[in-house]
Amino acid sequence: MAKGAKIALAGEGGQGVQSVAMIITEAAYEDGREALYIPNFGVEQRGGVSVAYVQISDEPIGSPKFKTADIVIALSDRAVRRTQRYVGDKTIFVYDADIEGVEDDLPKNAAKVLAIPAIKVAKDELHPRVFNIVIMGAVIGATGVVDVDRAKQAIEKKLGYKFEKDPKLRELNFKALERGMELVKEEL
Amino acid sequence: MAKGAKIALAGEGGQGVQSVAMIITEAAYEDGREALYIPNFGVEQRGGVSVAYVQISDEPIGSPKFKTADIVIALSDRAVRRTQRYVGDKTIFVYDADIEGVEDDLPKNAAKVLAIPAIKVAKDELHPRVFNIVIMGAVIGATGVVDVDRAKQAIEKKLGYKFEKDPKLRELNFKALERGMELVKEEL
Amino acid sequence: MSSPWKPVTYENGKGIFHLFTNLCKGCGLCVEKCPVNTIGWSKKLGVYGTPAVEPGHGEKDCIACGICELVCPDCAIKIEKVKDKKEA
Amino acid sequence: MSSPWKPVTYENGKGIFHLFTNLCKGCGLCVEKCPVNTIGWSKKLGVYGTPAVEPGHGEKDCIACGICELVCPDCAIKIEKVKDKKEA
Amino acid sequence: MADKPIEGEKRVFMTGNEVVAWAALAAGAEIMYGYPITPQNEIMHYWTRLAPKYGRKFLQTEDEISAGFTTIGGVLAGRRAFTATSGPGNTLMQEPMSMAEMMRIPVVQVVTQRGGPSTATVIYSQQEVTMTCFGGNGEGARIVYSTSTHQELFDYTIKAFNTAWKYRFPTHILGDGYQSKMRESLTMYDPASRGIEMVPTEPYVAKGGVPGIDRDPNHLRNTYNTEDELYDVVMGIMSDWEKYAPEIAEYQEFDAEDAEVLIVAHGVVTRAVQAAVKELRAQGKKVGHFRPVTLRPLAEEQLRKRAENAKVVLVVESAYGQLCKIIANSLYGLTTPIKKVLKPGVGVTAEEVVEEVSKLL
Amino acid sequence: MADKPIEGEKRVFMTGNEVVAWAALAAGAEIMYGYPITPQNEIMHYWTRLAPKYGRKFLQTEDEISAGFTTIGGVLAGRRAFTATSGPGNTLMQEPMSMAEMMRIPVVQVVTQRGGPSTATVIYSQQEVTMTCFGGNGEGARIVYSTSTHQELFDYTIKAFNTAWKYRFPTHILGDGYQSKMRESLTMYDPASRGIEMVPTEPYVAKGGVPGIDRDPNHLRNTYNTEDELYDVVMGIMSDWEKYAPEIAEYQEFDAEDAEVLIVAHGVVTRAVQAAVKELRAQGKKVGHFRPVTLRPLAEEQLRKRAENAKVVLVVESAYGQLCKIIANSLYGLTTPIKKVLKPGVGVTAEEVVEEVSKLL
Amino acid sequence: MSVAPKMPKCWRPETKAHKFCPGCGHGLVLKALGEAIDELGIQERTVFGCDIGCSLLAWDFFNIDTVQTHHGRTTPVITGIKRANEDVIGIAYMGDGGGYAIGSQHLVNAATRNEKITVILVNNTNYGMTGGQMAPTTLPNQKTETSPYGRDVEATGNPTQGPEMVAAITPDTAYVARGTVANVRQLKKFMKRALENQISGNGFSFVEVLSGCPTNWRTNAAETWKFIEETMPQYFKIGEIKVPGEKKEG
Amino acid sequence: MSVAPKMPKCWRPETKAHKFCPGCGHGLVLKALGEAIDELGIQERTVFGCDIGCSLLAWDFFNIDTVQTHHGRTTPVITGIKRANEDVIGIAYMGDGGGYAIGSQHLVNAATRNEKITVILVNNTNYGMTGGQMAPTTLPNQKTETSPYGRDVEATGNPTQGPEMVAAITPDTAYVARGTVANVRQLKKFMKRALENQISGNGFSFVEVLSGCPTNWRTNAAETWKFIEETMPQYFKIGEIKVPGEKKEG
Ligand SMILES: Cc1ncc(C[n+]2csc(CCOP(=O)(O)OP(=O)(O)O)c2C)c(N)n1
Ligand SMILES: Cc1ncc(C[n+]2csc(CCOP(=O)(O)OP(=O)(O)O)c2C)c(N)n1
Ligand code: SF4
Ligand code: SF4
Ligand code: SF4
Ligand code: SF4
Ligand code: SF4
Ligand code: SF4
Ligand SMILES: [Mg+2]
Ligand SMILES: [Mg+2]
Repeated sequence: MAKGAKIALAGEGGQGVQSVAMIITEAAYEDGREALYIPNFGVEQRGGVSVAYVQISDEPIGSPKFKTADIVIALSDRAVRRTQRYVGDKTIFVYDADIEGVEDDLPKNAAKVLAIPAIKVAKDELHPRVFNIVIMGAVIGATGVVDVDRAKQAIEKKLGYKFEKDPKLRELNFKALERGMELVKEEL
Repeated sequence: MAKGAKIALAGEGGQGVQSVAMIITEAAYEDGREALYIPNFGVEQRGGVSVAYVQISDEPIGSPKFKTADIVIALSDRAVRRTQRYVGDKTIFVYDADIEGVEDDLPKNAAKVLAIPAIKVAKDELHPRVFNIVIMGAVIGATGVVDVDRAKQAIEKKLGYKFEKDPKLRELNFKALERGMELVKEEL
Repeated sequence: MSSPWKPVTYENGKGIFHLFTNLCKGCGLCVEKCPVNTIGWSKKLGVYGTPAVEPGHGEKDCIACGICELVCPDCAIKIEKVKDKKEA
Repeated sequence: MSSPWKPVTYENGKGIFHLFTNLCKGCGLCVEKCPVNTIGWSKKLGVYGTPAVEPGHGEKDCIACGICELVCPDCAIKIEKVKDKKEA
Repeated sequence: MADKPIEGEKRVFMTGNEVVAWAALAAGAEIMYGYPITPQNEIMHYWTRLAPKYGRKFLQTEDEISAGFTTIGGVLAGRRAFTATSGPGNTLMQEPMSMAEMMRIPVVQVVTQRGGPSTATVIYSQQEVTMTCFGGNGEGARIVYSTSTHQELFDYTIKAFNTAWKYRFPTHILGDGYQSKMRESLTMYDPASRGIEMVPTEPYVAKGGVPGIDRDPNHLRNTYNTEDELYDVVMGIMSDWEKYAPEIAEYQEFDAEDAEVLIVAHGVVTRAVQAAVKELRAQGKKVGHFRPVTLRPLAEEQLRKRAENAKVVLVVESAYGQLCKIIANSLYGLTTPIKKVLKPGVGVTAEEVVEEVSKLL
Repeated sequence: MADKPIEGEKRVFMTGNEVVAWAALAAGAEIMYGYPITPQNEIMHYWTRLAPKYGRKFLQTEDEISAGFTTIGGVLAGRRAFTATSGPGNTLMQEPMSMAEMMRIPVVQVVTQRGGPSTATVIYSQQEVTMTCFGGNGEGARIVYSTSTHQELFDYTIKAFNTAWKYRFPTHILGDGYQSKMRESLTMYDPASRGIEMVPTEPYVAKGGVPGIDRDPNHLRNTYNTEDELYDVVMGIMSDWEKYAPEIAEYQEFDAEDAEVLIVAHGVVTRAVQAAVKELRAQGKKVGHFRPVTLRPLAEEQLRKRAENAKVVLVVESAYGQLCKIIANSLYGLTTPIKKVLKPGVGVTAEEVVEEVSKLL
Repeated sequence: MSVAPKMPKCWRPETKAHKFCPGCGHGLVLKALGEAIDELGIQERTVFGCDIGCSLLAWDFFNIDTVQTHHGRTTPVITGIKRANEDVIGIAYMGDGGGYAIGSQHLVNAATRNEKITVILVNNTNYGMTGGQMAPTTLPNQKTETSPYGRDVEATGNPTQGPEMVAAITPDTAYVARGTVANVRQLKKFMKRALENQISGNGFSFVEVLSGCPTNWRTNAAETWKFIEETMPQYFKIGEIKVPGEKKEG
Repeated sequence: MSVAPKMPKCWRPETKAHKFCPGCGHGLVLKALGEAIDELGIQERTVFGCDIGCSLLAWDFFNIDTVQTHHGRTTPVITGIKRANEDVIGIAYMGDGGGYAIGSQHLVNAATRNEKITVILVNNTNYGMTGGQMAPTTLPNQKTETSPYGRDVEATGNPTQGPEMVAAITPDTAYVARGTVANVRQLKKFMKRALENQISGNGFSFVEVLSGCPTNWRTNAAETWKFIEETMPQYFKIGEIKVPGEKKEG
């Protein structure tokens, strides 16, 4: 995939998709690229699916939302259903392999549909709390929209104050990022 | 003057121009004619000049207000000044002969400018309270827009309840009406 | 700056009653409040062409108490006490 | 009409604790209010994918007082007293 | 309690505000909600005097926002409910009117235009056209009758209740201070005596039966959670709007067919224009007049036909181009030049119209 | 207390609401008055955090009516004062805005459009165009900048204070929920560092000196007693308006010169249109774009020139024809057909625009 | 030397006779206010705001910078000015309709926020400017244009007790009183105290004034006085209701 | 037979789990209200109105005809319905922002007019729906999104005492109380009494409820309870404030 991308990231409230979007776009911005990120919002968000729309490009970015994403990442059953509308025939659709009961809801028209074991990897290999960083890795792996080092800098900027207290956390996060990238590359 | 007329009646708050307009238009209405009456109004009316715009015609009446009146009747110095704008070269301008200090303010462009001693006649011959009926007579005399008998019926309708108590009042009012008609006819 | 309002002035020894016709609206509030009932309707007309007021209509004379001045919403009355006389 | 919510049921002799996972939002209000501190986080997930609650986490057993039912803003808990036993 | 406010027909001479009160009574309006404002006040004055005699109700609210929302409440309860306001009160009422527009609540609002912007004058203007047709954060799914005579005030006030309840769009009688305050004659009547059937009303809430058992509850909302939900709702409203617009639109023509100068004017200004056209025709001049009765929807096709054949369209209004915008927008594509006589806040007389037309010929 | 909020230039990545707060600080705005509403809230959130650091003030009022009237008060006191709102809040603010229009009070109002009519959605739309330009019982003597990027949000928020105080018309930044909530990059700067001089402010009341002795008192009113008085006032305002409109109007063109399809769009929609034009030009299609930056006044002459030469004008907007009415009205007399893509309450993407244009070619 | 009327110094002579009706209480209220301003020496710093309602007729009344605004909106306009320039002494002058009906959210919230402004509200038991409709303060059974058969308290409630409400929602630093045009000297004292409370930065101040509207009441002078002095006080208690750190005058 | 949750009968099961946040007090308020409606047997006659604010999330909450309206406008909508159909039991459900700020003119005037409706106002000391701004009820020094350094009472006033204000302006036939979600049984009693006051045609009824907003308070369950049970009552007194013809429960 090229250096620009339209990404729809969707999950449950607690899964941290908005902070993933935030870190990725900040990384791209720091990289001197055009980046645009807009969350969904509405009056009934409590418990609703949280969607982050991210665009990164070398050119000025058009509409903040888009019809069809280059990559969709869905982290819950409801997110799988909600994000179908952003799938076109060039879209890579990524979902977590642990999500149950969505077999019939997976998009039929996507370029690729990938199941990655992000929840499992985070839980078993790393720590459940870095689940969203694994996802961030997956996004970067799938799109190449930001450089890994930039991504690490952005994580550092966001979580640096925590890393100072517990340097092991840094390692854990960076590991998560890399594992995420690997997960998706294995599948691509 | 024809059977239709545009009349601007102006005076001080207590002089009763609105009730004159009311009775005349009701008389015309009862006569089966087209009649339209609109008072002026605004936020600073207290103590302002009271103007009544009256139109009577055999045809549907256009705009409720008009640029130029067929007859203007002004009952105070301020009313003389205020009503100048309604005077055109076909306008008959009537004012009370007792008004002082308006010599320079009388319209120059009117067809006729008549001073009638309405206040004096009402005070000396009749009763100050029927001053407005004298004026009503003057309007009818000048325009012929309503039949005298109709006018009397209209007065009867409006003041009948008073006349019942004191039949002399009826006579006084009808007298006032006739005197008003005479006053203006003398001048015309 | 001289006042644009010329008073009509009434004097009775105890006080001077100034009435500014261009301010008096003839509301009658003062008439009702005069403790000696001396205020009544004048032949002079007020600002709206209705009768203004004047003292001298009651059985008693104006005592220059100033109540009429106080209650006039239009500041149409000014009362001057003629106190100097006695004091002097 | 059968209920669209299937409870997870816990019984301890004194009472029955029903937890409707599709209603429980995992807010923890019940946890704080249980007088015997028996409510804790369950492995079962609630309606928002966060842990639901269950009794049996404290030193004492549920006494079927019904407070948790009362304070749950989502009606996710139903307590049945097993009173018949003794009375019978 | 008296039976019918008006039996059969009755010729009368009264102010426009009184006419509206009688018309609402005759239409079977059951409750009025209102807040005082000049020149609307006497509608309430007459209503409060008359209503109790016919078992009708009145509530004076704390402001026009409340008057609008209580009127919505009255309609939701299934009543023929109405309100009346003007100028800054109409500005405030855009909040409830936008809700009525969104939820298709058939409120009837009488507007007696006064001078604007702001508090301006209590007298007269045609400066509430844009606001009454398109006010608030909406798309103008509203029906607006602009009256010109007391007879029309009577006729269209009655009709407004029927249009509102038939199509379920908020419906507005756009009068003005002149019409409110002037007296002229008209014939009042019991609608039934002329074969006018009042469209039945229907409650939106408290419809009877236990919701959830006997029927579904009625859950009315004006707030949506996603863009797509909203899009569907708005497009649904607007497609109904487009569908019904042609049958709702009303207009009048005066010597328009062969007019070289086509004068467009609405409301009370049409009276001056009609008189001017008569005079100009008498002078042999090919002048005609197109008068939209409904400003929203506009009788676009009919207007277009006349404007197409004219040499010039002259828009005359007591505002600074509010009617003109509607007209130019509807006539887009034609090349007939549009001239304007704009008199914000002041009346227009036949003489002035004659003078202006004479300049064009 | 910190000195200048921004020294020199600074590249940042933030939400539009944060941009507005910084821009107002940079412009020397001294006080904000506001009432919460989505999607405007974060302007206040950032302002309340930042303002005290620079000696600026804030008042949260009881509603938008109050927010608007207190803002007027702030301006009367001679301050660069502003407010921000959206949707139903903007509807309510039409009351104070009509007073500002009438009395030429240079308030600055930021509008972050959300879905309409009524409460509708808290998200996005372009459905506040008619209201922001022409709301209330007035004639639209208001200046409206419709922004499309965070950079413009910054630039025009600063500019709005200058335009307002220079011409003394209420001035509006018309943004939307997307712009409010999205993050993108921009360059913030101290206006002085770019040679932008802030137009000085001046008190309307408490001007110093004893009125009646040292100077005449300033007696400000918005209510007139006669129709003629009002007519003169309104015509005075509108003649100033007509006079300054050409120098206030701003626009942008993209491949418009030889465009056969001329797309007209404003605000955030222009982004999609610009992208679409690029793509269509790459396909060799003669498509161009005219983007009004000011919706009020409109750059009529410039638009006309382009529309005249086009084969078709395509208006694209996230509303049901609000921009289109302004455009058709301004282009009256041309015969170039106008087509519409109307998407009330939802975003428009470049793909959609490309698709729609392709249907026309 | 010619005799001049005894007008407060801050009145603007050029606009007198003022625009109020004959016998209107507004003139008395503004006399008390004008004298209070004179005595406090604050003419230069004062900004006077008036509502629409008959208070609008005071738009050119004083030699004081004045802003006339919309119905009920004087409170926020003066609040906005005061918040932007604390040196100003801000007076919001309004009627009972403007204060208790259409502007009540502003009154209640300005009072709650303890805004450092002075609100003077003229209670004439009706909507004067619009021709005499029922106001929140209309007395039980009083006839008005919208209560033509007399105010029915069962259907429309009892007269609003404004100062009592304001007192209930303001902190101890607020000043609240109800005066009457029947006692102009006392009224002036209340006005002065209200303004002093603002000058000292203490807090909100509010004076309701019982006032006459002979035009809409359709009363002659005797009846006007009777209504003000005898009838109104049956429903509205005259006196100071809240005085910061002092005992009230009842 | 399967076990069903113990929801009030008038709740609409199809829309549960409801839309409020985890731990939100609105759920408890509506439980108390639902049970009160059940016990009074008025489900069929009741019309429920909700404001925008988090109360909007109850627009499909009950098996009761419901209308969701604008911010602050629930009171006039329900008033309008009740005036048009007196058989209806009208409930206006709103937040502290909707009732005490933008809708305060409606609350004050409906109370003064003694409208025969029931207003239930959820006091969560902030504007919940819009993400936690300062409300009229925000506590001194409480941090919100628009009082990021804590509410400064000198500049913005003290928390509105709503029921006390309503009690001050209503006649003796009104019912006024303040309950709390920390005492659902008492709250239900207050709700019932409020509704009974409407059913009997007595007069206005008003219940403010102290309620939790863990989302904007950013509190966990323990902190939420603590804020509701310990902190809020320091400023807001729980109990009945006005009970027609009966003694209050304090
Ligand atoms: C928004 C709005 N609604 C209504 C009006 C009409 N209006 C003007 S003054 C007034 C009432 C004034 O009554 P009050 O405030 O008691 O003052 P008073 O005239 O009695 O002194 C009303 C309803 C208006 N100007 N603006
Ligand atoms: C006219 C208007 N102004 C502002 C808003 C935005 N708004 C929606 S809900 C809300 C605040 C809600 O607070 P509250 O009434 O306390 O209810 P809560 O959410 O706290 O339960 C605001 C300001 C709106 N919808 N309409
Ligand atoms: S109170 Fe004043 S205005 Fe009224 S009659 Fe007496 S002097 Fe004249
Ligand atoms: S000064 Fe006193 S006594 Fe003299 S007229 Fe006036 S009120 Fe009467
Ligand atoms: S109170 Fe209810 S929703 Fe909250 S955790 Fe307990 S059972 Fe779940
Ligand atoms: S019923 Fe009582 S004891 Fe049992 S879990 Fe609930 S709160 Fe605890
Ligand atoms: S209408 Fe009443 S309040 Fe207004 S000026 Fe006249 S007397 Fe005074
Ligand atoms: S934001 Fe607060 S009040 Fe609103 S639903 Fe969530 S917890 Fe409840
Ligand atoms: Mg009043
Ligand atoms: Mg709240």
